Amino acid sequence: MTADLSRASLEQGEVLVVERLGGGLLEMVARLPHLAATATPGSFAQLRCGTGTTPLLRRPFSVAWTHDDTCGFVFEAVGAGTRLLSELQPGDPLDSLGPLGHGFTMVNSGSVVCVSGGLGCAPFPLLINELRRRRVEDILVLNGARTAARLYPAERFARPAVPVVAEATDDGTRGHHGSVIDLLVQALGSQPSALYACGPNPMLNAVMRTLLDSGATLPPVLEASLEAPMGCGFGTCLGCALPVLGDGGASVWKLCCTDGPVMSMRDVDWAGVSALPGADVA
Amino acid sequence: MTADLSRASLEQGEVLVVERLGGGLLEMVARLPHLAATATPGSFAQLRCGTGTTPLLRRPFSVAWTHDDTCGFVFEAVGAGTRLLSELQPGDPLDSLGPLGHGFTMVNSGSVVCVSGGLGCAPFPLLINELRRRRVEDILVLNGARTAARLYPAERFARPAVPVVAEATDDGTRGHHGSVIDLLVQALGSQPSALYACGPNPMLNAVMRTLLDSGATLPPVLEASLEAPMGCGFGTCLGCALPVLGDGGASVWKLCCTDGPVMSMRDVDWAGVSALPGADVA
Amino acid sequence: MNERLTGSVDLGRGLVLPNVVGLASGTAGYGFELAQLIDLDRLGALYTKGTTILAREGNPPPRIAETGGGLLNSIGLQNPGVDFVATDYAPRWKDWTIRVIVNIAGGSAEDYVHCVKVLEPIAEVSGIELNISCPNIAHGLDFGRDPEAAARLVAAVRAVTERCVIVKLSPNVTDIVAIARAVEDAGADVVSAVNTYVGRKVHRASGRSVLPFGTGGLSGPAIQPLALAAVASLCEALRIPVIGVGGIVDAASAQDFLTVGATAVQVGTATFVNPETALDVLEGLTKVTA
Amino acid sequence: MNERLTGSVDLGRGLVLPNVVGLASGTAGYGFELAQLIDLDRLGALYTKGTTILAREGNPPPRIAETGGGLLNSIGLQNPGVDFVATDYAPRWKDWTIRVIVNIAGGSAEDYVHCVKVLEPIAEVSGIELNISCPNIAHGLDFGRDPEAAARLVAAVRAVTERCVIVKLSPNVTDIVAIARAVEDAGADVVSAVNTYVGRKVHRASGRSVLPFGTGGLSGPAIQPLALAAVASLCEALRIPVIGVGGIVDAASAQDFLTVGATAVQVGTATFVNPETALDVLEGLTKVTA
Ligand SMILES: Cc1cc2nc3c(=O)[nH]c(=O)nc-3n(C[C@H](O)[C@H](O)[C@H](O)COP(=O)(O)OP(=O)(O)OC[C@H]3O[C@@H](n4cnc5c(N)ncnc54)[C@H](O)[C@@H]3O)c2cc1C
Ligand SMILES: Cc1cc2nc3c(=O)[nH]c(=O)nc-3n(C[C@H](O)[C@H](O)[C@H](O)COP(=O)(O)OP(=O)(O)OC[C@H]3O[C@@H](n4cnc5c(N)ncnc54)[C@H](O)[C@@H]3O)c2cc1C
Ligand SMILES: Cc1cc2nc3c(=O)[nH]c(=O)nc-3n(C[C@H](O)[C@H](O)[C@H](O)COP(=O)(O)O)c2cc1C
Ligand SMILES: Cc1cc2nc3c(=O)[nH]c(=O)nc-3n(C[C@H](O)[C@H](O)[C@H](O)COP(=O)(O)O)c2cc1C
Ligand code: FES
Ligand code: FES
Repeated sequence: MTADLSRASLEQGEVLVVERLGGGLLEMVARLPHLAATATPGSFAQLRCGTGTTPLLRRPFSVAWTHDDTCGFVFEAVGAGTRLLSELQPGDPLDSLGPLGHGFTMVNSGSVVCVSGGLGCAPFPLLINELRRRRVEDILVLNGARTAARLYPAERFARPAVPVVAEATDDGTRGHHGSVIDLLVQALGSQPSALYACGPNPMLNAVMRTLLDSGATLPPVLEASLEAPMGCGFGTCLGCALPVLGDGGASVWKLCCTDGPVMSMRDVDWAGVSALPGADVA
Repeated sequence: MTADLSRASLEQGEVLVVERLGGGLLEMVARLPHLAATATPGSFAQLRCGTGTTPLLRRPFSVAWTHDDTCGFVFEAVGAGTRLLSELQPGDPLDSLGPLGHGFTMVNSGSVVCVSGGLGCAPFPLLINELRRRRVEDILVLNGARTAARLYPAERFARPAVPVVAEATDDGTRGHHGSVIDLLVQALGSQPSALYACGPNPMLNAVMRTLLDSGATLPPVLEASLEAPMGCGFGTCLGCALPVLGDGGASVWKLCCTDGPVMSMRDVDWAGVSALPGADVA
Repeated sequence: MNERLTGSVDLGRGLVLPNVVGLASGTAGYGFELAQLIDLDRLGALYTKGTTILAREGNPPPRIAETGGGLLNSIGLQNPGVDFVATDYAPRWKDWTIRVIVNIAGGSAEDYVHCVKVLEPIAEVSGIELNISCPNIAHGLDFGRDPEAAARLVAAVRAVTERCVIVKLSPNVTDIVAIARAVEDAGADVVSAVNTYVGRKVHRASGRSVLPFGTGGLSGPAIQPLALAAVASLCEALRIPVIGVGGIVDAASAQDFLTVGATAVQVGTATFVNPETALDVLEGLTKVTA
Repeated sequence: MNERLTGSVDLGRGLVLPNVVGLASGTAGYGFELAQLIDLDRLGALYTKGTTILAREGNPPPRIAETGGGLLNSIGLQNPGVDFVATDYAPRWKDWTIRVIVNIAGGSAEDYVHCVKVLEPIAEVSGIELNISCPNIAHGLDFGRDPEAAARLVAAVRAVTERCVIVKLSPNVTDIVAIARAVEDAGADVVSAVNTYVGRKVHRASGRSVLPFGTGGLSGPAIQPLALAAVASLCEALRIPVIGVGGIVDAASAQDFLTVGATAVQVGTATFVNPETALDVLEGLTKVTA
């Protein structure tokens, strides 16, 4: 089945702001009218990093939020490509291909839990904004990070009204001393109609295990945004395969860029995903 | 015979100014104390262009002049490396290896003619300054370029006192309408003790032919600064070979970076040099 | 305007490409994604993803890794199988003017012959490209590394098709000209070169290889000078046309292949970076030669 | 601190390198230029410029051309000849602690044998590296592409020297392991890989090749993933030590070779960009493993 790329388009945008949030987190605002007009929750853009041939490939980034003709991206400089992005100045051009990817399934009622680990915060502002538009008000964000400085600021998860954000830090410098996972079980009490998760693979894996172990009935919508190195971002190179459960539980491959990045956590082969090597940043 | 590299050193300098002279010519001033203290007329530095692996190699540039702990370079953006240099901002680091190369032979009396074509102007300010220090005052600069905007400004060939500069432009927009070569024969009348030339190979070739055809006795010191693509700049890669006349007139190779870049015009195999492909700028 | 560069190209047996610029196998799928992003019909040819007798799931992830100016891949020929291509994909190419050339891979001559037979009656298929050089499946390189085996394969395929047969050569050999001469004598109409170079990347955090089977195929600008050397040697030695592929990122790097004698070019990895690269190459060549 | 990475390395037959980092042949001359720029004695080994039975003027210019992340060279083995090296250069190595290994090239087995004999009595020579893979002289690749020829060459050299014999392999072959096994069986003590890859650059202004004989040897970061694949396959297949070379620019890219099993490394082209690269690599490896 061919992916629907009808909204995707190349776009030469302009960097407006690159804000340092602390802890290495950056929030970049760029004028990208097409992307801003067409991105949906969970969409990503393939951003060109630099103009040379090293790094060669574009890099995928979630559309964190849109406002008029601008888009926000939240990232950190982990390797060559993100380092180049972090050095961009206002007025610099930004080459985007997007929106791409299969996004989050929307709900129109009930309570929603968003589980964010580290830079997994990125897709949530756009998601929460859309949920609010659909009159879903009972939204709880569980936001975890290594340390306080790396917690995406609560007030940025949704504007103007800040949602309820429960924070956790590995080093206890803010909120719960430990992992977001610890906050999860309690959150399930509200019998959420949807749980959305984004973060490092080990965290996503832990979320799924915790849900199953808790014995609680799984939320009808249970989705995670996953990552894979991407060659093209539009379903052509077949390079971004991720293991999902096929018929009879055998592991088959689905494409992160078009079948995902958002996938039903029920379908993902978590053992397979956990076995993948972490991104080897250079 | 091993080249003397005792003065050459790696140095992390700092860009102070990148001045646009017009016509695409740029003059860059950088704080490079070691290079400033040790460069001699005809010396060059291997400058790193950018920090990545494309362009991979350093690029050679004549030390145009030195002042206290700063050095001047005159260049234009012709390809990937020089483009990166042209984008440098004051305060940016500049990675230099130098001084390198065999420079001009000095004279202490008589009159001197300097023949400059286009960016061939680069080595002359340092040369003229040294000649002046040696009380050589009768210095004539023949400066040619495609068009007026590309003529290196006369007052920059020597400070404070401007030398006599006769200008020629291919399009006649300033000075003699034609080539510097046309001005050469007349200049030879002064029986110069030295003639120094720097510019594109075809021009250098024409200078030599004109001298020979003129029947005038050749100046005792008759030298040109030549160019070749350089791998290392310090005599190790053997990549910068240039054809010179060996015993019996057969063509042998000498290294531009250590036997040159300044060579006696009597020794160069001008037919061989003229046959070389021009730099293929990308 | 120089017809050679931007006019149509006759590769023989009725295969005439509208222009010299094509999309390399495995970097354009079967065309359906790119058709949504660019105007495919302005290009000369689309070489499909390597297609096999049976559907293949492909290799486990990670399947790609980036290197300086290059891309390592170990896709493992994920494809829906030749029957599905013939029945479900081909009809969707019906109204396309871009020539669709199906790239075929297999483990035995019988596999290739079967695939070619299946495609023979399909009008939407304009030609066949035999991938005898895929480094990412077991035995994937045997045909590409042995002149006799390559010749036998081509002869077998030649016997069952009237279509233009392009043989995609591997650069991972001592003497690519020897392989090419063998397939030329066996009846190949065209050769395309090069496929990817065997490369490896170490996952520095773990010390293991990034790719599941250790090595993968290197493509992208890093290999352009190597591909250019291979293509130049083929153009000197062969009578049949040579299609140049490897590291093309713009009109100038494509022009290099035409300069050394290639009849047409394919743009691969660069399409991932910018889906419009092949169109830019075509436009650039038109300018260059205007 | 991990001795394997930064301690001394015993390559056999009395050749013990102070550490794993060496300067690759042809990128350090005979050491006399670099000795003025860096502290050579902190490094493990210097592999000299390829040395031949008679002095060679080398190829006509242009001899080098840059490519994306790479350098093409066609130096043509310019060198003063083995006798001059023995009489004039070797004495100047007397007080060096860096091991000087003379890289030898030739057109016939006799050439190599003669050179090795000339060097045998010279105390300052620590070992021999046989370059059977120079792409820039006529027949330069024959030995490197044919297992039998390579084995005969190594056996002939083995018969006349007690020194550690390192065989420098060409990557421009179908099966580098087959060549390596042949030289291992013929008595090679060590193999080093890789030499440069055959590449070409077009001079776009003229449409001719930049380099005088069309092609040259590609080196630099562009080839690192290819060299790494070759070295990994050698480390898996051989009993003798493998020295990794190709595209090393820093400690991490050097570590990759050690990770796949190389016993030591050589830094080549990167020394041109920064003469201190090999020292930085050594320091980096020390840190990595501290
Ligand atoms: C759908 C999607 C959305 C993403 N959204 C965001 C976001 O909003 N904010 C953010 O900070 N990061 C996000 N990432 C991760 C981001 O793409 C990587 O951090 C980035 O590619 C690293 O590039 P680099 O050159 O800096 O690192 P390098 O390690 O130098 O890149 C080397 C190679 O590894 C690949 N790679 C490295 N890390 C990752 C990774 N985690 N996921 C996929 N490929 C990787 C790169 O594509 C490249 O090919 C997203 C990833 C995906 C797949
Ligand atoms: C001793 C010496 C002194 C020089 N002094 C000056 C100077 O003061 N001002 C100035 O503007 N230029 C000078 N040049 C020329 C300058 O080095 C080239 O313009 C520069 O290398 C071009 O690099 P690029 O990346 O911009 O061009 P590219 O063409 O992209 O470089 C591609 C390759 O060609 C080589 N190359 C290209 N043009 C030349 C050239 N003319 N000479 C040698 N190699 C070349 C480069 O080194 C590189 O390897 C000098 C050259 C030499 C040898
Ligand atoms: C992700 C990917 C998949 C590929 N799949 C195939 C394939 O199925 N069949 C084939 O003949 N070549 C395949 N190739 C090789 C390309 O067609 C091309 O020969 C090679 O990538 C060199 O060109 P480039 O540098 O422009 O990418 C693939 C290349 C890439 C990058
Ligand atoms: C300019 C130059 C000259 C070389 N000369 C030789 C040589 O004489 N003998 C040899 O065995 N290898 C020679 N090589 C190959 C290098 O030793 C090394 O194998 C190759 O460059 C790959 O390493 P690198 O990428 O680190 O440069 C030469 C390489 C370069 C760039
Ligand atoms: S990134 Fe190319 S198919 Fe997903
Ligand atoms: S540039 Fe390397 S020897 Fe001259």
